[in-house]
Amino acid sequence: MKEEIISHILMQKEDAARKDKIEEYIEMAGNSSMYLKDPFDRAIALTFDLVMEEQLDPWDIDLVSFSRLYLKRVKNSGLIDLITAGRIILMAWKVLKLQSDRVVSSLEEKEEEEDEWGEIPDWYMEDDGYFYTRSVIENGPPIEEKIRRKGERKVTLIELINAFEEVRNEIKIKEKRRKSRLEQQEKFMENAGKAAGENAHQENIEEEIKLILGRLSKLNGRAMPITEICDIHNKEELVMTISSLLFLTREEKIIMWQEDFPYGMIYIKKVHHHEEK
Amino acid sequence: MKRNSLRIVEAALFSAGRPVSVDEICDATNLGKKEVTSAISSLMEEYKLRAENDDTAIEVSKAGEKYAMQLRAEYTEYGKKLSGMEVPKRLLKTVALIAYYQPVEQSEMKNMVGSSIYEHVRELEQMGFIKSKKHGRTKILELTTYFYEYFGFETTDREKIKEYLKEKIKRTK
Amino acid sequence: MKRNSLRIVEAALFSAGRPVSVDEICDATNLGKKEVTSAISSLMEEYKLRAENDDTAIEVSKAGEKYAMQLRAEYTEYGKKLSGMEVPKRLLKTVALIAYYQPVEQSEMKNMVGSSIYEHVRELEQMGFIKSKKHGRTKILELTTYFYEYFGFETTDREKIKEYLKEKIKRTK
Repeated sequence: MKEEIISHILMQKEDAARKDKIEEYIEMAGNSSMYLKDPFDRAIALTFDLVMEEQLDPWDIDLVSFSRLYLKRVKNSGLIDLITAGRIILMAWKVLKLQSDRVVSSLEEKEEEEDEWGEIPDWYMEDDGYFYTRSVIENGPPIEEKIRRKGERKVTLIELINAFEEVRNEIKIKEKRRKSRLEQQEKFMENAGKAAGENAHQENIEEEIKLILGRLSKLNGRAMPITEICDIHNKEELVMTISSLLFLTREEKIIMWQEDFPYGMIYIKKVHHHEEK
Repeated sequence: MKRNSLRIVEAALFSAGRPVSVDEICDATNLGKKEVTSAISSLMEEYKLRAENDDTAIEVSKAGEKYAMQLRAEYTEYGKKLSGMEVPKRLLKTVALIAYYQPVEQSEMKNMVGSSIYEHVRELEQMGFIKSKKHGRTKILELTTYFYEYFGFETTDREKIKEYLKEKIKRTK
Repeated sequence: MKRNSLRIVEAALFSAGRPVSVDEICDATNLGKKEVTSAISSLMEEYKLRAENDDTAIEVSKAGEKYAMQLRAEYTEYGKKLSGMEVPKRLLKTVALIAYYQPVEQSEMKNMVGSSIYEHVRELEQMGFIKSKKHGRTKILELTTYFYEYFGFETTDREKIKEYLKEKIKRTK
């Protein structure tokens, strides 16, 4: 039964040597899925195991056959062990992921080889530029490196010493810059710490949330950009507003989303059932 | 004496292995500017005559505002392997496009080249062939003097270069 | 046809910028060994004739088992100033630091030079200027005998290079 199921979910390829190899793998990995009592589950888990262990090509697995087979079994037996089913489905998902990773990486490789030249935009059609661009992309560049004699001579001791002086100066400057950057960072952290301390006293989260809720009440279920309820150029106000909004989101009183992560506009919308209360 | 200064300048050009300015040659040879300039013209003429009879594979020619001794275009292919070409084809394509459209926005180049333009621009800048300046959210790209020198263009006039490139494309069709 | 192979070999010698073997020329030009050998003889003759009339500053000559295109002895002094150094500046800087601090851990050098140190060490080792030995998770770097020879030190004067460099620092302080 085991071999039968395995061969069912394996892609049907006519390659005797390959089949032998797979059987060999199955023998080798024979015991790795012993935690499953049912021979059916064990056969499937075993096959998936082989993929995870890189003994089998993920693309050798026919996930469609697998799902058909599995559904049929569930229907027939009427009883399923949810934990085992979960495990097997997780494994199937992993196989799917391996398959998709493979596709993505092979696409990426292809792109790298071809160096993906873009489509020539339509507006180039109108001028000579279009023909030029197309010719460069398709037939290669009309320029060529000139070949000059690359004769080189020995380096003198003076040049070595001058190079030493130059690099010493460079290192000194680099070190100076690094130090001043560190100092600035420290200063910044100190100030930030102070500011946070001061804010902690002023903070009255409940008050702020009330304030924001008041502003939101104008919404009437309409979505609005964050710019309408606070001055986003005032950093303090922005932080205060966003933390209140995050709180309200967690309380499911509003929903908040951003268009075009990470720099896009943030929108807020009030959730209806809360308004009705 | 005139003959001799010709050979001295020839020696300088041969050794430099890159385009050099009249001033550089003066500095290296202790010859005067006038002497160097006239020697360069004579040399260019001499090599040209030889080339007409296929008596040399070498030419002396203007490269940007400088002068260089280099292989005649007909013989470039025989020098490639031993000199080691330095610019990968993909970058040659991109810089050929920039040469045609310059000054051109990086975003516009992205439409043609695809997103590898960012990498290409970085590499071409490092090689010294192009320079860029910020322009709002994109960059304006243009060729450097070094480009004209390296690729042996006898002029730095943008329109003339464009014409030359157009012509060259026609011939490869 | 013979004339042509002459020019092709000329192109190869010019591009190489160093002595090359007949095999290398064959490989670069796709010409046969016989053709290359005969072209080299003709070229040497051609340049010799030109030299007799002072019609060239260049010669083609045999260097060991190899052949090179180079300046005629009379003109070498005019080439010195313009020809490039065979050790690129970035490597020269790194090897100067190693010369001063040696024996030095690669990790310590990384603090000074940055992560390009790995590449530099590889290249400097290839050039024969430094050698390294494993030391725990890093490497200890030091100069080779070749380095001392190259810069004209007696190999027994290991400390001399450091003194030179120290002198330099003192003077610039």
